[in-house]
Amino acid sequence: MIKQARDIPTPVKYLINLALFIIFLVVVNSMIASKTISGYYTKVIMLIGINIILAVSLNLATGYLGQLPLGHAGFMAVGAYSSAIFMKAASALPMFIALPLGLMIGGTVAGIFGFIIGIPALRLRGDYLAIITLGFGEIIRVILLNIDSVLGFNLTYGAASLKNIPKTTTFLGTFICVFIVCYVIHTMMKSRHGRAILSIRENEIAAESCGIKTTYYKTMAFVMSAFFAGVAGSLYAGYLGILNPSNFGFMKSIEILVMVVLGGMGSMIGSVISATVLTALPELLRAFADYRMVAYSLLLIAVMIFKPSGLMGTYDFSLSRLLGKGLSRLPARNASPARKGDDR
Amino acid sequence: MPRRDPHETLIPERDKDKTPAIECIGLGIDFGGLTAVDDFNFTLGRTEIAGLIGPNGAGKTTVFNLLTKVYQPTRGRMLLEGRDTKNMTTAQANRAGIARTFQNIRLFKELTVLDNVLIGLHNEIHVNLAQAILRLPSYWRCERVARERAMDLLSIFDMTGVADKKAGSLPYGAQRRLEIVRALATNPTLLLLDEPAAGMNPSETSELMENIRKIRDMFQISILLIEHDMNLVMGICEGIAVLNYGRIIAKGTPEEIKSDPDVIEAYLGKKGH
Amino acid sequence: MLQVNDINVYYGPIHAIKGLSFEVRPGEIVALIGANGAGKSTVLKTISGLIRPKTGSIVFDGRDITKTEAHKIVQAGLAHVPEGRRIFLQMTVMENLEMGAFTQKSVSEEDLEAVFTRFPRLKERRRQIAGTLSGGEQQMLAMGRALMSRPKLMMLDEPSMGLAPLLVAQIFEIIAELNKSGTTILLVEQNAGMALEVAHRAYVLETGRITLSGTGAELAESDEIKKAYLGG
Amino acid sequence: MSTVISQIFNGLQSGSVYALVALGYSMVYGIIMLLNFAHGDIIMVGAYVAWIMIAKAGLPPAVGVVAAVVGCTLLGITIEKVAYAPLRKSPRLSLLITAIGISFFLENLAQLVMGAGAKSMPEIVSGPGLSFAGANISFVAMVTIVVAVISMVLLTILVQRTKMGKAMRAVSEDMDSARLMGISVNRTISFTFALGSALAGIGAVLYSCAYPQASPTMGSMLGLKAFVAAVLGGIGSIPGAMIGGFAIGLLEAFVSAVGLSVWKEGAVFAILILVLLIKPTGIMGRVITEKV
Amino acid sequence: GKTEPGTTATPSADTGANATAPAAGGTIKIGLLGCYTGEYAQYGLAVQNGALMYIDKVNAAGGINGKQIEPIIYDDKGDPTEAVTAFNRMLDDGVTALLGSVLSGATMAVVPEAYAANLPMITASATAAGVTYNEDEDLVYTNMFRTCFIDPFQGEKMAQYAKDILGARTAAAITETGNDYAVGLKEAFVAKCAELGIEVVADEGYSKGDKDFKSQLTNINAKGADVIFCPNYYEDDALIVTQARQLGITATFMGGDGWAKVSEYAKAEDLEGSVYCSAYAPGSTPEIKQFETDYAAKYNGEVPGMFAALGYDAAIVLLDAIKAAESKGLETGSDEYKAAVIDGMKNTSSVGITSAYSYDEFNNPIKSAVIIKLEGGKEVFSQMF
Ligand SMILES: Nc1ncnc2c1ncn2[C@@H]1O[C@H](COP(=O)(O)OP(=O)(O)OP(=O)(O)O)[C@@H](O)[C@H]1O
Ligand SMILES: Nc1ncnc2c1ncn2[C@@H]1O[C@H](COP(=O)(O)OP(=O)(O)OP(=O)(O)O)[C@@H](O)[C@H]1O
Ligand SMILES: [Mg+2]
Ligand SMILES: [Mg+2]
Repeated sequence: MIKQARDIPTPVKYLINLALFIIFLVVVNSMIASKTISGYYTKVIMLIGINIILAVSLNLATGYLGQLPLGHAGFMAVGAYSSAIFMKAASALPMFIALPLGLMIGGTVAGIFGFIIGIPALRLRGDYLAIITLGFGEIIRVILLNIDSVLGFNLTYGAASLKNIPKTTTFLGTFICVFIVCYVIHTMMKSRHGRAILSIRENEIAAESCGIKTTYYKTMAFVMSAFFAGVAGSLYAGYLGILNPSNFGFMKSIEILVMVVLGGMGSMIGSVISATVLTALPELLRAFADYRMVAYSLLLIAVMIFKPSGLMGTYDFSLSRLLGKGLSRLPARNASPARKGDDR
Repeated sequence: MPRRDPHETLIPERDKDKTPAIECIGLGIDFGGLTAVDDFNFTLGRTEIAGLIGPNGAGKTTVFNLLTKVYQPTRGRMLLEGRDTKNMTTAQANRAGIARTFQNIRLFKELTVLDNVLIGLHNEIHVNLAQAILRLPSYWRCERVARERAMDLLSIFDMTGVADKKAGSLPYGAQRRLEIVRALATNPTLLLLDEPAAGMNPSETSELMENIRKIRDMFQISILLIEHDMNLVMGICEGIAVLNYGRIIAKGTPEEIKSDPDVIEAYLGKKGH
Repeated sequence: MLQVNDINVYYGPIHAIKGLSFEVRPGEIVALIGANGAGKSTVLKTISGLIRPKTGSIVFDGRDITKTEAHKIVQAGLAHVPEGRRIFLQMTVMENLEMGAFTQKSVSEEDLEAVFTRFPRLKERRRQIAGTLSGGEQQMLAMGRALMSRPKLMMLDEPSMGLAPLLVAQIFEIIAELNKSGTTILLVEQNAGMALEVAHRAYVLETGRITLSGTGAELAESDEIKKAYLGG
Repeated sequence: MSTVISQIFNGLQSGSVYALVALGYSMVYGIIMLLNFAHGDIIMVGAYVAWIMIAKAGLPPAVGVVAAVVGCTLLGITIEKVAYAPLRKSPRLSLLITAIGISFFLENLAQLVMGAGAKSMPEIVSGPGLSFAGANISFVAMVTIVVAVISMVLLTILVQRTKMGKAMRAVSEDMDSARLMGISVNRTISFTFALGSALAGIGAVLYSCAYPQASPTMGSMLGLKAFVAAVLGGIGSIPGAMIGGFAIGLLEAFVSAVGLSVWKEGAVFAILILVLLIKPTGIMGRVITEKV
Repeated sequence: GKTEPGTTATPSADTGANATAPAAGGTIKIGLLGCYTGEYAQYGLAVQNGALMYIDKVNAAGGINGKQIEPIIYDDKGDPTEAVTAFNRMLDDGVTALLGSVLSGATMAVVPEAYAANLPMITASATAAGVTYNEDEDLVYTNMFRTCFIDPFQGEKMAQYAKDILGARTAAAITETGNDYAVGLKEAFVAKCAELGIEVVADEGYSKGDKDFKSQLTNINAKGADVIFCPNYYEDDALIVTQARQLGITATFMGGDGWAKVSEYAKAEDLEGSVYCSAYAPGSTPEIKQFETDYAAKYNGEVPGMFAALGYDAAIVLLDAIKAAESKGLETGSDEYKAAVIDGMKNTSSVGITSAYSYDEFNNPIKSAVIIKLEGGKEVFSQMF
């Protein structure tokens, strides 16, 4: 009972997390405004944010659901293009309406594609699912490349790139999205819906036998994963201002997958950390000049050999849990530490 | 002792006036050329503990797979509490009241023991996605109730102490017990146990027997089990069906089965038990 | 024939086998019994080279095999029928048996016939994919496969698990028969009653240590054993 | 008519290279369930080895060919020993990422050492073309098809008739069980990599004959196509890889032939998807029955 | 906008050509951005080599206004995303001007940001029309210049050439569909053909990494075109020509400036008679000969191609403009200084090795195309066109 009193009550934990996050936003944002953080670092930080969303969203399908989609870049592309086309057309709308709307459109269109692709793809297993999603990803790219010349649209501009997209993505916008995406996935995973998704990864037949509608949950996780990839794509479009289908090829999907696996399958914090590291790494390696990409690939191999389960394994980290542990240790040593998973 | 007709229905007196938990009529399935189960007629009382025995490869597990809709039958019908189960999926069959364990354990190995049970409780927790994400009070309430219920269920087998352990790290026997708890969590009316005592030593087995009875009494459900351990089968089953080459060759009480010459010939062996 | 000297085995931090020593003499049936998780399977895996002991030594047929690779141990005449059967699920029954004869120059018809006479079910199902066999059929296949390598010493990990009573009796008969025809046998069993009946000698394993040993008959009479393993 | 025949041979020629490469993919996948992303890059290395021997050192083409095959074989074994063997007990995806890492590494290293531009490959074989029903079939095309088919037949015999072939199947299903059968798992895996890489070496040579250039990224697209071919045929199956390779080659030829070359990639993938939806394990893939 | 020389002139006195006092006035940082690794690295590195060669030459001669030119080199792998971060890093490093990027996509990603900072920028190889002109907003990026042709210019030129010189009636095209450069040239070519009355009988595509073009060529062969326009990069083009000849196609091949160096990749007899337009005719003038000798000496015997030459020219145009700004006595790196550099480029009278430069209203160079013909395995200057 004494232990009970020392535990941080759940709402307080949520408030602590929220407060920490807001402090982070405000501090970094003012540092950017005052140029304490230079334009270069700001760009890198924003890219990190976008990659976090991509990695975390793929982790939902790969780490939690246990599938291996290799077409994540396709969803990102669909989201990026649809939101970019909207943003270019919606220049009359005020920013506080256009921006969220653009993100929603990017996410929704990607989600719809996720649904269309997920229904057939999820009937397959393992590496066959991988290849079929890879195929869909490539088809999306080919369509984006050729649709204008065939139908006479002026939508994607094919190989000539979709240019002059309003550069609406800011640090604040990106990281609010990062927060929302992480929050939604985290809370979902800690509910019966998340457990259903995990059970499918662990053993599909057993999950069915427990009365879980596996097809529904597989599709749901897949669509959600696509939706968030679409949001990341939208942010990317507003970040770069120019889109070309060739930037959303198979290698981009692989890049995202590397982030997820390197971070540790099924570990959200792992995905966050490895998205950060892998985005920053090529920048840090600039000193190596010509040897940059060789060094990058060697590091990747080394990490996998020495830490095969990824940087974080399946460990999920919680600030408030850490705080709680710290607190409970302070006064009375005999109080047993809070049980794992108590923070839900 | 006079022999019964293998197609006769045989349910305990107390269940006679209730709808049977399950009723199979001429159920059968083929795999390619192989007829794994044929002409399977079987009725199970609402609170009966029954046994399904037979030589290896007789089709016992296949019957379970038919009942849980893992396989769709080639022939025949199956009524679950009077409802036809045609076109149901495994998940629907579960929600309609059938839960099972597996001959080769299928736990969610990387998840905790508690999570395994909570997944079993999936359809007992009524929280939609929005409530869960927004962490509305209903979410907290349902989660708490579910956790309490999960712990209650675990306590049947004295497993509350390992609730936080990874399911895959448990000893074999404990994994078998956890599968039963998980199946119970889905709130079934019919529980199917596929060789629950496999890999247990005799003293563990007798403890299991106690628990199976306890479960039936507590939840007032029917239990159908496959087992090769005759001490267990003869000890707790009220009715027994014997399967050989996919067909029921005998039905009856343990006493009747023990002395059935066909069963001795095909299954028990001369020494008997 | 087999000597295990003071071995210690770890799974990461878990100390599974603690200073274990025992021996199997030529022509014997030796049983290893013990509760769930006592470490019986671990002992067998260590002997057949699938896992390595941290310390201690294992001598088979006069040769130190502590550091020998698993496949060489098999070639030296030691067969291991692992827990959970571990047959090749995607191969047919026949192909599984052929794999069993991998150490032989060729698949001998005699050996095959011998296996089929012992397990007629396998002959019936020789073209079936092993993964679709019933549990008991798979167990038969696992034993049959091990026999194909003509082992001097055969280690069986819970061969009766999941088998029909008639077959359990049969399996133990086969074990006795195999032994008579010259194969030494190390047997791990939950079914302690049957195991002690066929075994010349037996060891009782508890949490990685041997707590009792003696002839099969002696142990079957022991009160401790009766209480803990024979259910009465 | 002559156009149709030309297109068939076009398809067969590129298809036979795909098939050779797909075989390597399939064999490695078959044994350790790894999508060996570095496989295409092994071909790239093979092409550079041939180039160095023939163009740089001025050795006769035959020496270059042998060197390429030997080089690829050694490289394949080395990669397995250094990068994949330590991960034998790790999750499959970690292995996949390592393979991707190796692929990046080889490409970037090649670029660093050999320069980013393509190297022009001197002629390795030459001979008279064939005119067949009005269609021109080049000598190189004929050599490619014939060599590929012979290699595949030899491989099939090797895998089906020898003990090593059996060992490969056993290892692919269950390594520990294979050990208990007396099979050396390490040797079997090395052998598989050696074989797959040797095929890659032959592929490299044929590829360099047909498309006489070597560049650091030449393996990635070829690898991806071959991988698709392997999956289409049913990954893990040797005849599947051949069928898949030829199917992709012919498909590409026909899609182009009907004037849809711009959509070629999309069309190939669309057909792949269709096939997988109808037969989820590929054309020759065996349905993996999971007994409940 | 134009900037008057600042009234607050820099204290630096040596506005003249005080060439023998290096480092006296510090350095002038110039960013070099491009794909120096990755699959397009050969183009990036060629541009870099060419540019560095001129920069070194200027530095060796004492720099500009006593200040050494300090190249800040960052790789973008040809990826627009990396180009933007690398560019911002250059801004942090304090570059005065930017020479880059190499590929159109990466360059177009950077230009709007450079424009916002009014940073002088010149590319040697980004040929897309959109590099200097934002058509959505009808805005010319006034800070952005280039030494290469734009895509439409080349496509149109070659169509005209096919009509006037080759007398072609029918044409076919084969292009890498994902490549903005190839597609840009092809589209201009096709449009111009329609205008000139040349029938385009086949318009084939292939994807990046493809090495087998026989199916497409079989199609073209069946349709029978007089000329085949093949505006890709030289490695692919060489394979296309080789395979076409294997199939018995005799049509004349035509290409864009991506063909430079094609002779190293295909047999002489296969290439014989093919033509392409270029900004660079190897060995055609004494200056170019000198350049080739110097280049070979500096980069262990390598033969420079068009990319290196245009990189060299871009450095000339940029450094000339910087010289002009320096001569106005402005503070190096200041906003006025940058404006002056831009101004210098806009009104340039620089003479590069490939051409003399002046710019039109879209900041595209006004220079005529060189037609190169392949004869006996050599790339021979044929005519200006
Ligand atoms: N998916 C399948 N495909 C082909 N044959 C199958 C399949 N599933 C089961 N069988 C066959 O059907 C028969 C019955 O198998 P089942 O698993 O039901 O036996 P069982 O009675 O449970 O035996 P055991 O007691 O050994 O577990 C067996 O001969 C088995 O080989
Ligand atoms: N791969 C493993 N990793 C970690 N621990 C393991 C592993 N395998 C076994 N153990 C542990 O080692 C101990 C001995 O296991 P072992 O399988 O040898 O027992 P056993 O006597 O064969 O039991 P059973 O009767 O259940 O087969 C157990 O505590 C088990 O949890
Ligand atoms: Mg069974
Ligand atoms: Mg065991």
